[in-house]
Amino acid sequence: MIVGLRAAPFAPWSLLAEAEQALSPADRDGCGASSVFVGTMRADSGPAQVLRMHLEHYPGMTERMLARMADAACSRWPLRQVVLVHRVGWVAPGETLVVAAAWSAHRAEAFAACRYLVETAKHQAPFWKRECRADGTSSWVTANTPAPAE
Amino acid sequence: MIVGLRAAPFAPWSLLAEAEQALSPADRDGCGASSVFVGTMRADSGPAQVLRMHLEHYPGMTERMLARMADAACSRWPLRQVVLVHRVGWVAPGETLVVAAAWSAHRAEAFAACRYLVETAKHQAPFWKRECRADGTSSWVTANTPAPAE
Amino acid sequence: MITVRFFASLRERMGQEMRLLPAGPCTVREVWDLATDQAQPPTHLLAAVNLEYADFDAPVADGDEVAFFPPVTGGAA
Amino acid sequence: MITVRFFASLRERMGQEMRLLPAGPCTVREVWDLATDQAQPPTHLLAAVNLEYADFDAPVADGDEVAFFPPVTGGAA
Repeated sequence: MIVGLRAAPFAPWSLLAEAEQALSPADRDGCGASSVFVGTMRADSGPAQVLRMHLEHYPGMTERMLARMADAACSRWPLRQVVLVHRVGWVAPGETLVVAAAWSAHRAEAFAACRYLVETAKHQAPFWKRECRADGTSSWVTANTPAPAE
Repeated sequence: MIVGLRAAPFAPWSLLAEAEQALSPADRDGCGASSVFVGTMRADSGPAQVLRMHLEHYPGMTERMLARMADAACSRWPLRQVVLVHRVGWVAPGETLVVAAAWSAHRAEAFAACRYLVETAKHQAPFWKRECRADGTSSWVTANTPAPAE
Repeated sequence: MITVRFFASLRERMGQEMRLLPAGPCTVREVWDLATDQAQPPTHLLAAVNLEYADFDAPVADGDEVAFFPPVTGGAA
Repeated sequence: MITVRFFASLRERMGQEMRLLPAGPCTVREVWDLATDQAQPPTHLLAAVNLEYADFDAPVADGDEVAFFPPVTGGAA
Protein backbone atom coordinates (compact mmCIF):
# COMPACT_ATOMS: atom_id res chain seq x y z
CA MET A 1 0.00 0.00 0.00
CA ILE A 2 1.34 3.42 -0.96
CA VAL A 3 -0.72 6.05 0.84
CA GLY A 4 0.13 9.58 1.86
CA LEU A 5 1.08 13.13 0.97
CA ARG A 6 3.71 14.53 -1.36
CA ALA A 7 5.04 18.06 -0.79
CA ALA A 8 6.95 18.16 -4.10
CA PRO A 9 6.13 17.27 -7.72
CA PHE A 10 6.15 13.53 -8.43
CA ALA A 11 5.83 11.28 -11.48
CA PRO A 12 2.53 9.39 -11.29
CA TRP A 13 3.36 6.65 -13.80
CA SER A 14 6.65 5.81 -12.09
CA LEU A 15 4.84 5.64 -8.76
CA LEU A 16 2.34 3.20 -10.28
CA ALA A 17 5.12 1.08 -11.77
CA GLU A 18 6.75 0.96 -8.31
CA ALA A 19 3.49 -0.03 -6.67
CA GLU A 20 3.11 -2.90 -9.11
CA GLN A 21 6.69 -4.03 -8.63
CA ALA A 22 6.14 -4.12 -4.88
CA LEU A 23 3.59 -6.92 -5.33
CA SER A 24 4.57 -10.32 -3.99
CA PRO A 25 4.82 -13.06 -6.65
CA ALA A 26 1.57 -14.58 -5.37
CA ASP A 27 -0.29 -11.29 -5.51
CA ARG A 28 1.14 -10.59 -8.93
CA ASP A 29 -0.09 -13.98 -10.19
CA GLY A 30 -3.56 -13.17 -8.92
CA CYS A 31 -3.79 -9.65 -10.31
CA GLY A 32 -5.74 -9.45 -13.52
CA ALA A 33 -6.81 -5.85 -13.36
CA SER A 34 -5.72 -2.44 -12.19
CA SER A 35 -7.78 0.70 -12.35
CA VAL A 36 -6.03 4.02 -11.97
CA PHE A 37 -6.99 7.66 -11.69
CA VAL A 38 -4.53 10.52 -12.05
CA GLY A 39 -5.72 14.03 -11.30
CA THR A 40 -3.69 16.92 -12.67
CA MET A 41 -3.75 20.64 -12.06
CA ARG A 42 -5.32 22.46 -15.00
CA ALA A 43 -4.29 25.94 -16.14
CA ASP A 44 -7.70 26.83 -17.54
CA SER A 45 -10.13 26.04 -14.73
CA GLY A 46 -11.41 29.57 -14.12
CA PRO A 47 -12.19 32.78 -15.98
CA ALA A 48 -8.49 33.70 -16.03
CA GLN A 49 -5.48 31.43 -16.41
CA VAL A 50 -4.38 29.83 -13.15
CA LEU A 51 -0.65 30.29 -12.59
CA ARG A 52 -0.32 28.26 -9.44
CA MET A 53 -2.34 26.85 -6.61
CA HIS A 54 -1.76 26.29 -2.92
CA LEU A 55 -3.06 23.04 -1.51
CA GLU A 56 -3.57 23.37 2.23
CA HIS A 57 -4.25 20.35 4.43
CA TYR A 58 -4.73 19.50 8.09
CA PRO A 59 -1.49 17.80 9.13
CA GLY A 60 -2.32 14.65 11.03
CA MET A 61 -5.98 14.47 10.13
CA THR A 62 -5.45 14.39 6.36
CA GLU A 63 -2.95 11.51 6.48
CA ARG A 64 -5.21 9.63 8.87
CA MET A 65 -8.21 10.05 6.58
CA LEU A 66 -6.31 8.85 3.51
CA ALA A 67 -5.06 5.78 5.35
CA ARG A 68 -8.56 5.02 6.56
CA MET A 69 -9.95 5.29 3.02
CA ALA A 70 -7.34 2.88 1.69
CA ASP A 71 -8.09 0.45 4.53
CA ALA A 72 -11.81 0.74 3.86
CA ALA A 73 -11.28 -0.06 0.17
CA CYS A 74 -9.26 -3.15 1.11
CA SER A 75 -12.02 -4.31 3.47
CA ARG A 76 -14.74 -3.81 0.90
CA TRP A 77 -13.03 -5.35 -2.15
CA PRO A 78 -10.42 -8.13 -2.50
CA LEU A 79 -7.52 -5.88 -3.48
CA ARG A 80 -3.87 -6.84 -3.91
CA GLN A 81 -2.47 -3.33 -3.95
CA VAL A 82 -3.69 0.23 -3.36
CA VAL A 83 -2.22 3.63 -4.12
CA LEU A 84 -3.67 6.85 -2.70
CA VAL A 85 -1.27 9.76 -2.89
CA HIS A 86 -2.22 13.44 -2.74
CA ARG A 87 -0.11 16.49 -3.38
CA VAL A 88 0.11 19.38 -0.88
CA GLY A 89 1.74 22.82 -0.97
CA TRP A 90 2.40 25.01 -4.01
CA VAL A 91 1.40 23.32 -7.26
CA ALA A 92 1.89 24.44 -10.87
CA PRO A 93 -0.34 23.54 -13.84
CA GLY A 94 0.46 20.14 -15.28
CA GLU A 95 1.59 18.76 -11.94
CA THR A 96 -0.13 15.74 -10.44
CA LEU A 97 -2.64 16.47 -7.67
CA VAL A 98 -3.78 12.96 -6.81
CA VAL A 99 -3.18 9.34 -7.79
CA ALA A 100 -5.65 6.62 -6.81
CA ALA A 101 -5.23 3.04 -7.94
CA ALA A 102 -6.46 -0.44 -7.09
CA TRP A 103 -5.19 -3.85 -8.20
CA SER A 104 -7.48 -6.87 -8.06
CA ALA A 105 -8.18 -10.22 -9.71
CA HIS A 106 -11.04 -8.83 -11.80
CA ARG A 107 -11.84 -5.49 -13.35
CA ALA A 108 -15.16 -4.95 -11.56
CA GLU A 109 -13.53 -4.72 -8.14
CA ALA A 110 -10.58 -2.69 -9.42
CA PHE A 111 -12.89 -0.13 -11.07
CA ALA A 112 -15.18 0.14 -8.06
CA ALA A 113 -12.33 0.52 -5.58
CA CYS A 114 -10.56 3.18 -7.66
CA ARG A 115 -13.77 5.20 -7.96
CA TYR A 116 -14.36 4.90 -4.25
CA LEU A 117 -10.85 6.14 -3.45
CA VAL A 118 -11.15 9.10 -5.83
CA GLU A 119 -14.54 10.23 -4.56
CA THR A 120 -13.92 9.74 -0.84
CA ALA A 121 -10.52 11.46 -1.03
CA LYS A 122 -12.14 14.38 -2.83
CA HIS A 123 -15.18 14.75 -0.61
CA GLN A 124 -13.89 13.74 2.82
CA ALA A 125 -10.15 14.35 3.09
CA PRO A 126 -9.27 17.80 4.50
CA PHE A 127 -7.68 19.64 1.56
CA TRP A 128 -8.35 23.22 0.47
CA LYS A 129 -7.28 24.85 -2.76
CA ARG A 130 -6.38 28.47 -3.27
CA GLU A 131 -5.84 29.55 -6.88
CA CYS A 132 -3.56 32.39 -8.02
CA ARG A 133 -4.49 33.72 -11.46
CA ALA A 134 -2.67 35.57 -14.23
CA ASP A 135 -4.86 38.62 -13.70
CA GLY A 136 -3.44 39.01 -10.19
CA THR A 137 -6.49 37.68 -8.38
CA SER A 138 -6.36 34.87 -5.91
CA SER A 139 -9.22 33.00 -4.30
CA TRP A 140 -10.22 29.89 -2.45
CA VAL A 141 -11.91 27.20 -4.47
CA THR A 142 -15.25 27.01 -2.73
CA ALA A 143 -17.02 24.05 -4.30
CA ASN A 144 -16.13 20.58 -5.40
CA THR A 145 -17.21 19.40 -8.82
CA PRO A 146 -20.02 16.93 -8.24
CA ALA A 147 -19.36 13.20 -8.31
CA PRO A 148 -19.87 11.72 -11.78
CA ALA A 149 -23.17 9.96 -12.37
CA GLU A 150 -22.81 6.18 -12.26
CA MET B 1 -3.84 8.64 -29.85
CA ILE B 2 -1.96 5.39 -29.23
CA VAL B 3 -4.07 2.52 -30.54
CA GLY B 4 -3.08 -0.90 -31.78
CA LEU B 5 -1.59 -4.33 -31.16
CA ARG B 6 1.65 -5.40 -29.48
CA ALA B 7 3.20 -8.76 -30.38
CA ALA B 8 5.80 -8.62 -27.58
CA PRO B 9 5.73 -7.76 -23.86
CA PHE B 10 5.47 -4.05 -23.14
CA ALA B 11 5.60 -1.80 -20.08
CA PRO B 12 2.15 -0.29 -19.50
CA TRP B 13 3.21 2.55 -17.20
CA SER B 14 5.92 3.73 -19.58
CA LEU B 15 3.42 3.67 -22.42
CA LEU B 16 1.07 5.83 -20.35
CA ALA B 17 3.86 8.27 -19.50
CA GLU B 18 4.65 8.53 -23.23
CA ALA B 19 1.02 9.12 -24.09
CA GLU B 20 0.89 11.95 -21.58
CA GLN B 21 4.12 13.47 -22.83
CA ALA B 22 2.74 13.46 -26.37
CA LEU B 23 0.05 15.96 -25.32
CA SER B 24 0.34 19.45 -26.79
CA PRO B 25 0.87 22.24 -24.23
CA ALA B 26 -2.75 23.37 -24.75
CA ASP B 27 -4.14 19.87 -24.24
CA ARG B 28 -1.93 19.40 -21.23
CA ASP B 29 -3.20 22.65 -19.70
CA GLY B 30 -6.76 21.43 -20.17
CA CYS B 31 -6.29 17.93 -18.81
CA GLY B 32 -7.44 17.56 -15.23
CA ALA B 33 -8.13 13.85 -15.20
CA SER B 34 -6.95 10.59 -16.63
CA SER B 35 -8.58 7.24 -16.05
CA VAL B 36 -6.59 4.12 -16.84
CA PHE B 37 -7.18 0.39 -16.94
CA VAL B 38 -4.39 -2.17 -17.18
CA GLY B 39 -5.33 -5.81 -17.68
CA THR B 40 -2.73 -8.42 -16.84
CA MET B 41 -2.52 -12.15 -17.47
CA ARG B 42 -3.19 -14.10 -14.29
CA ALA B 43 -1.57 -17.42 -13.46
CA ASP B 44 -4.48 -18.64 -11.34
CA SER B 45 -7.53 -18.17 -13.52
CA GLY B 46 -8.50 -21.84 -13.86
CA PRO B 47 -8.48 -25.07 -11.87
CA ALA B 48 -4.78 -25.58 -12.72
CA GLN B 49 -2.02 -23.00 -12.98
CA VAL B 50 -1.87 -21.35 -16.39
CA LEU B 51 1.68 -21.40 -17.78
CA ARG B 52 1.05 -19.39 -20.88
CA MET B 53 -1.68 -18.24 -23.17
CA HIS B 54 -2.01 -17.67 -26.88
CA LEU B 55 -3.95 -14.59 -27.92
CA GLU B 56 -5.24 -15.03 -31.45
CA HIS B 57 -6.71 -12.13 -33.41
CA TYR B 58 -8.09 -11.40 -36.87
CA PRO B 59 -5.38 -9.36 -38.60
CA GLY B 60 -6.93 -6.34 -40.22
CA MET B 61 -10.30 -6.54 -38.52
CA THR B 62 -8.96 -6.37 -34.97
CA GLU B 63 -6.86 -3.23 -35.61
CA ARG B 64 -9.79 -1.63 -37.42
CA MET B 65 -12.16 -2.34 -34.51
CA LEU B 66 -9.76 -0.91 -31.93
CA ALA B 67 -9.30 2.26 -33.98
CA ARG B 68 -13.04 2.62 -34.35
CA MET B 69 -13.58 2.24 -30.60
CA ALA B 70 -11.01 4.95 -29.87
CA ASP B 71 -12.64 7.24 -32.43
CA ALA B 72 -16.07 6.56 -30.96
CA ALA B 73 -14.82 7.45 -27.48
CA CYS B 74 -13.42 10.74 -28.80
CA SER B 75 -16.74 11.55 -30.48
CA ARG B 76 -18.73 10.79 -27.39
CA TRP B 77 -16.59 12.54 -24.77
CA PRO B 78 -14.30 15.61 -24.95
CA LEU B 79 -11.02 13.69 -24.66
CA ARG B 80 -7.51 15.06 -25.04
CA GLN B 81 -5.75 11.72 -25.36
CA VAL B 82 -6.65 8.05 -25.72
CA VAL B 83 -4.68 4.83 -25.35
CA LEU B 84 -6.06 1.46 -26.44
CA VAL B 85 -3.36 -1.17 -26.83
CA HIS B 86 -3.92 -4.93 -26.80
CA ARG B 87 -1.38 -7.74 -26.70
CA VAL B 88 -1.42 -10.63 -29.21
CA GLY B 89 0.55 -13.88 -29.55
CA TRP B 90 2.10 -15.93 -26.73
CA VAL B 91 1.69 -14.32 -23.33
CA ALA B 92 3.09 -15.32 -19.93
CA PRO B 93 1.51 -14.65 -16.53
CA GLY B 94 2.22 -11.14 -15.27
CA GLU B 95 2.43 -9.69 -18.77
CA THR B 96 0.08 -6.91 -19.79
CA LEU B 97 -2.88 -7.92 -21.95
CA VAL B 98 -4.57 -4.59 -22.49
CA VAL B 99 -4.17 -0.91 -21.63
CA ALA B 100 -7.08 1.51 -22.00
CA ALA B 101 -6.82 5.14 -20.94
CA ALA B 102 -8.58 8.45 -21.46
CA TRP B 103 -7.48 11.99 -20.62
CA SER B 104 -10.06 14.74 -20.21
CA ALA B 105 -10.74 18.02 -18.42
CA HIS B 106 -12.91 16.35 -15.76
CA ARG B 107 -12.96 12.98 -14.10
CA ALA B 108 -16.52 12.03 -15.10
CA GLU B 109 -15.67 11.93 -18.81
CA ALA B 110 -12.31 10.25 -18.25
CA PHE B 111 -13.90 7.49 -16.16
CA ALA B 112 -16.76 6.92 -18.59
CA ALA B 113 -14.51 6.83 -21.64
CA CYS B 114 -12.05 4.41 -20.04
CA ARG B 115 -14.86 2.05 -19.06
CA TYR B 116 -16.30 2.24 -22.55
CA LEU B 117 -12.93 1.38 -24.11
CA VAL B 118 -12.36 -1.56 -21.76
CA GLU B 119 -15.80 -3.08 -22.26
CA THR B 120 -16.09 -2.58 -26.02
CA ALA B 121 -12.56 -3.91 -26.61
CA LYS B 122 -13.41 -6.96 -24.53
CA HIS B 123 -16.81 -7.69 -26.02
CA GLN B 124 -16.43 -6.60 -29.64
CA ALA B 125 -12.80 -6.80 -30.73
CA PRO B 126 -11.87 -10.16 -32.33
CA PHE B 127 -9.48 -11.77 -29.85
CA TRP B 128 -9.50 -15.37 -28.66
CA LYS B 129 -7.55 -16.83 -25.77
CA ARG B 130 -6.16 -20.35 -25.54
CA GLU B 131 -4.73 -21.31 -22.15
CA CYS B 132 -1.94 -23.86 -21.60
CA ARG B 133 -1.92 -25.24 -18.06
CA ALA B 134 0.65 -26.83 -15.79
CA ASP B 135 -1.27 -30.13 -15.84
CA GLY B 136 -0.63 -30.41 -19.58
CA THR B 137 -4.12 -29.45 -20.63
CA SER B 138 -4.87 -26.66 -23.06
CA SER B 139 -8.19 -25.14 -23.95
CA TRP B 140 -9.91 -22.15 -25.49
CA VAL B 141 -11.39 -19.66 -23.10
CA THR B 142 -15.05 -19.86 -24.05
CA ALA B 143 -16.72 -17.09 -22.12
CA ASN B 144 -16.01 -13.54 -21.20
CA THR B 145 -16.41 -12.45 -17.62
CA PRO B 146 -19.55 -10.29 -17.46
CA ALA B 147 -19.31 -6.53 -17.51
CA PRO B 148 -19.18 -5.05 -14.00
CA ALA B 149 -22.41 -3.67 -12.62
CA GLU B 150 -22.54 0.11 -12.80
CA MET C 1 -13.89 -15.79 -55.82
CA ILE C 2 -14.92 -15.57 -52.17
CA THR C 3 -12.38 -16.06 -49.38
CA VAL C 4 -13.69 -17.87 -46.31
CA ARG C 5 -11.73 -17.82 -43.04
CA PHE C 6 -12.19 -19.62 -39.74
CA PHE C 7 -10.68 -18.49 -36.43
CA ALA C 8 -9.80 -19.93 -33.04
CA SER C 9 -11.78 -22.95 -31.82
CA LEU C 10 -13.89 -22.88 -34.95
CA ARG C 11 -10.81 -23.28 -37.12
CA GLU C 12 -9.89 -26.39 -35.15
CA ARG C 13 -13.41 -27.76 -35.16
CA MET C 14 -13.84 -27.28 -38.90
CA GLY C 15 -10.36 -28.56 -39.64
CA GLN C 16 -9.70 -25.67 -41.99
CA GLU C 17 -8.30 -22.16 -41.76
CA MET C 18 -9.10 -20.69 -45.14
CA ARG C 19 -10.97 -21.77 -48.22
CA LEU C 20 -11.78 -20.24 -51.58
CA LEU C 21 -15.28 -20.53 -53.04
CA PRO C 22 -16.38 -19.72 -56.56
CA ALA C 23 -18.02 -16.30 -56.84
CA GLY C 24 -21.74 -15.78 -57.12
CA PRO C 25 -24.19 -13.53 -55.30
CA CYS C 26 -25.23 -15.16 -52.05
CA THR C 27 -25.62 -14.61 -48.31
CA VAL C 28 -23.33 -15.28 -45.35
CA ARG C 29 -25.53 -18.26 -44.49
CA GLU C 30 -25.05 -19.75 -47.94
CA VAL C 31 -21.29 -19.23 -47.71
CA TRP C 32 -21.32 -21.13 -44.40
CA ASP C 33 -23.27 -24.01 -45.90
CA LEU C 34 -21.01 -24.21 -48.93
CA ALA C 35 -17.75 -23.92 -47.00
CA THR C 36 -18.69 -26.43 -44.31
CA ASP C 37 -20.75 -28.94 -46.29
CA GLN C 38 -23.84 -27.69 -44.47
CA ALA C 39 -22.48 -28.28 -40.98
CA GLN C 40 -24.78 -27.26 -38.12
CA PRO C 41 -23.62 -23.74 -37.13
CA PRO C 42 -22.50 -23.67 -33.49
CA THR C 43 -24.45 -21.48 -31.11
CA HIS C 44 -23.13 -17.94 -30.81
CA LEU C 45 -21.34 -18.22 -34.15
CA LEU C 46 -20.14 -14.81 -35.35
CA ALA C 47 -19.50 -13.71 -38.92
CA ALA C 48 -17.75 -10.82 -40.63
CA VAL C 49 -17.74 -9.66 -44.24
CA ASN C 50 -14.74 -7.64 -45.33
CA LEU C 51 -13.59 -7.11 -41.73
CA GLU C 52 -16.99 -5.91 -40.49
CA TYR C 53 -19.42 -7.88 -38.34
CA ALA C 54 -22.28 -9.14 -40.50
CA ASP C 55 -25.62 -10.91 -40.10
CA PHE C 56 -26.20 -14.32 -41.62
CA ASP C 57 -28.59 -12.72 -44.09
CA ALA C 58 -25.99 -10.17 -45.24
CA PRO C 59 -25.13 -10.31 -48.95
CA VAL C 60 -21.74 -11.54 -50.14
CA ALA C 61 -20.27 -10.56 -53.52
CA ASP C 62 -17.36 -11.60 -55.67
CA GLY C 63 -14.04 -10.67 -54.05
CA ASP C 64 -15.45 -10.53 -50.51
CA GLU C 65 -13.77 -12.07 -47.50
CA VAL C 66 -16.15 -13.88 -45.16
CA ALA C 67 -14.94 -14.90 -41.70
CA PHE C 68 -16.54 -17.15 -39.10
CA PHE C 69 -15.49 -17.24 -35.48
CA PRO C 70 -16.63 -18.03 -31.93
CA PRO C 71 -17.48 -15.38 -29.31
CA VAL C 72 -14.54 -13.12 -28.60
CA THR C 73 -12.60 -13.44 -25.34
CA GLY C 74 -10.05 -10.63 -25.33
CA GLY C 75 -9.32 -8.03 -22.70
CA ALA C 76 -8.68 -8.64 -19.04
CA ALA C 77 -10.42 -10.61 -16.32
CA MET D 1 -6.55 23.36 27.91
CA ILE D 2 -8.36 23.02 24.60
CA THR D 3 -6.57 23.78 21.33
CA VAL D 4 -8.73 25.41 18.66
CA ARG D 5 -7.57 25.53 15.01
CA PHE D 6 -8.94 27.24 11.94
CA PHE D 7 -8.11 26.27 8.35
CA ALA D 8 -8.17 27.76 4.87
CA SER D 9 -10.69 30.53 4.14
CA LEU D 10 -12.03 30.27 7.69
CA ARG D 11 -8.58 31.00 9.11
CA GLU D 12 -8.47 34.17 7.02
CA ARG D 13 -12.03 35.16 7.83
CA MET D 14 -11.55 34.67 11.58
CA GLY D 15 -8.13 36.29 11.52
CA GLN D 16 -6.66 33.54 13.65
CA GLU D 17 -5.00 30.20 13.07
CA MET D 18 -4.86 28.68 16.51
CA ARG D 19 -6.09 29.57 19.95
CA LEU D 20 -5.96 28.01 23.38
CA LEU D 21 -9.03 27.93 25.60
CA PRO D 22 -9.23 27.03 29.27
CA ALA D 23 -10.39 23.47 29.82
CA GLY D 24 -13.85 22.52 30.94
CA PRO D 25 -16.40 20.02 29.70
CA CYS D 26 -18.32 21.51 26.79
CA THR D 27 -19.46 20.89 23.21
CA VAL D 28 -17.99 21.78 19.83
CA ARG D 29 -20.64 24.51 19.53
CA GLU D 30 -19.56 26.06 22.82
CA VAL D 31 -15.91 25.94 21.72
CA TRP D 32 -16.87 27.81 18.54
CA ASP D 33 -18.74 30.46 20.49
CA LEU D 34 -15.90 30.93 22.94
CA ALA D 35 -13.16 30.98 20.31
CA THR D 36 -14.95 33.36 17.94
CA ASP D 37 -16.76 35.63 20.37
CA GLN D 38 -20.02 34.05 19.26
CA ALA D 39 -19.55 34.74 15.56
CA GLN D 40 -22.31 33.46 13.29
CA PRO D 41 -21.02 30.06 12.00
CA PRO D 42 -20.75 30.08 8.20
CA THR D 43 -22.97 27.67 6.28
CA HIS D 44 -21.36 24.29 5.65
CA LEU D 45 -18.90 24.80 8.49
CA LEU D 46 -17.12 21.57 9.36
CA ALA D 47 -15.57 20.57 12.66
CA ALA D 48 -13.18 17.92 13.90
CA VAL D 49 -12.25 16.79 17.40
CA ASN D 50 -8.86 15.13 17.79
CA LEU D 51 -8.49 14.70 14.00
CA GLU D 52 -11.94 13.12 13.52
CA TYR D 53 -14.99 14.79 12.00
CA ALA D 54 -17.41 15.74 14.77
CA ASP D 55 -20.93 17.15 15.15
CA PHE D 56 -21.52 20.48 16.83
CA ASP D 57 -23.10 18.64 19.73
CA ALA D 58 -20.06 16.41 20.25
CA PRO D 59 -18.40 16.67 23.66
CA VAL D 60 -14.98 18.25 24.07
CA ALA D 61 -12.69 17.49 27.01
CA ASP D 62 -9.51 18.87 28.49
CA GLY D 63 -6.55 18.30 26.14
CA ASP D 64 -8.68 17.96 23.02
CA GLU D 65 -7.90 19.65 19.73
CA VAL D 66 -10.93 21.17 18.02
CA ALA D 67 -10.65 22.28 14.39
CA PHE D 68 -13.03 24.32 12.25
CA PHE D 69 -12.83 24.49 8.47
CA PRO D 70 -14.83 25.10 5.28
CA PRO D 71 -15.95 22.35 2.89
CA VAL D 72 -13.00 20.39 1.48
CA THR D 73 -11.91 20.89 -2.12
CA GLY D 74 -9.12 18.40 -2.74
CA GLY D 75 -8.72 15.89 -5.50
CA ALA D 76 -8.97 16.51 -9.20
CA ALA D 77 -11.48 18.23 -11.42
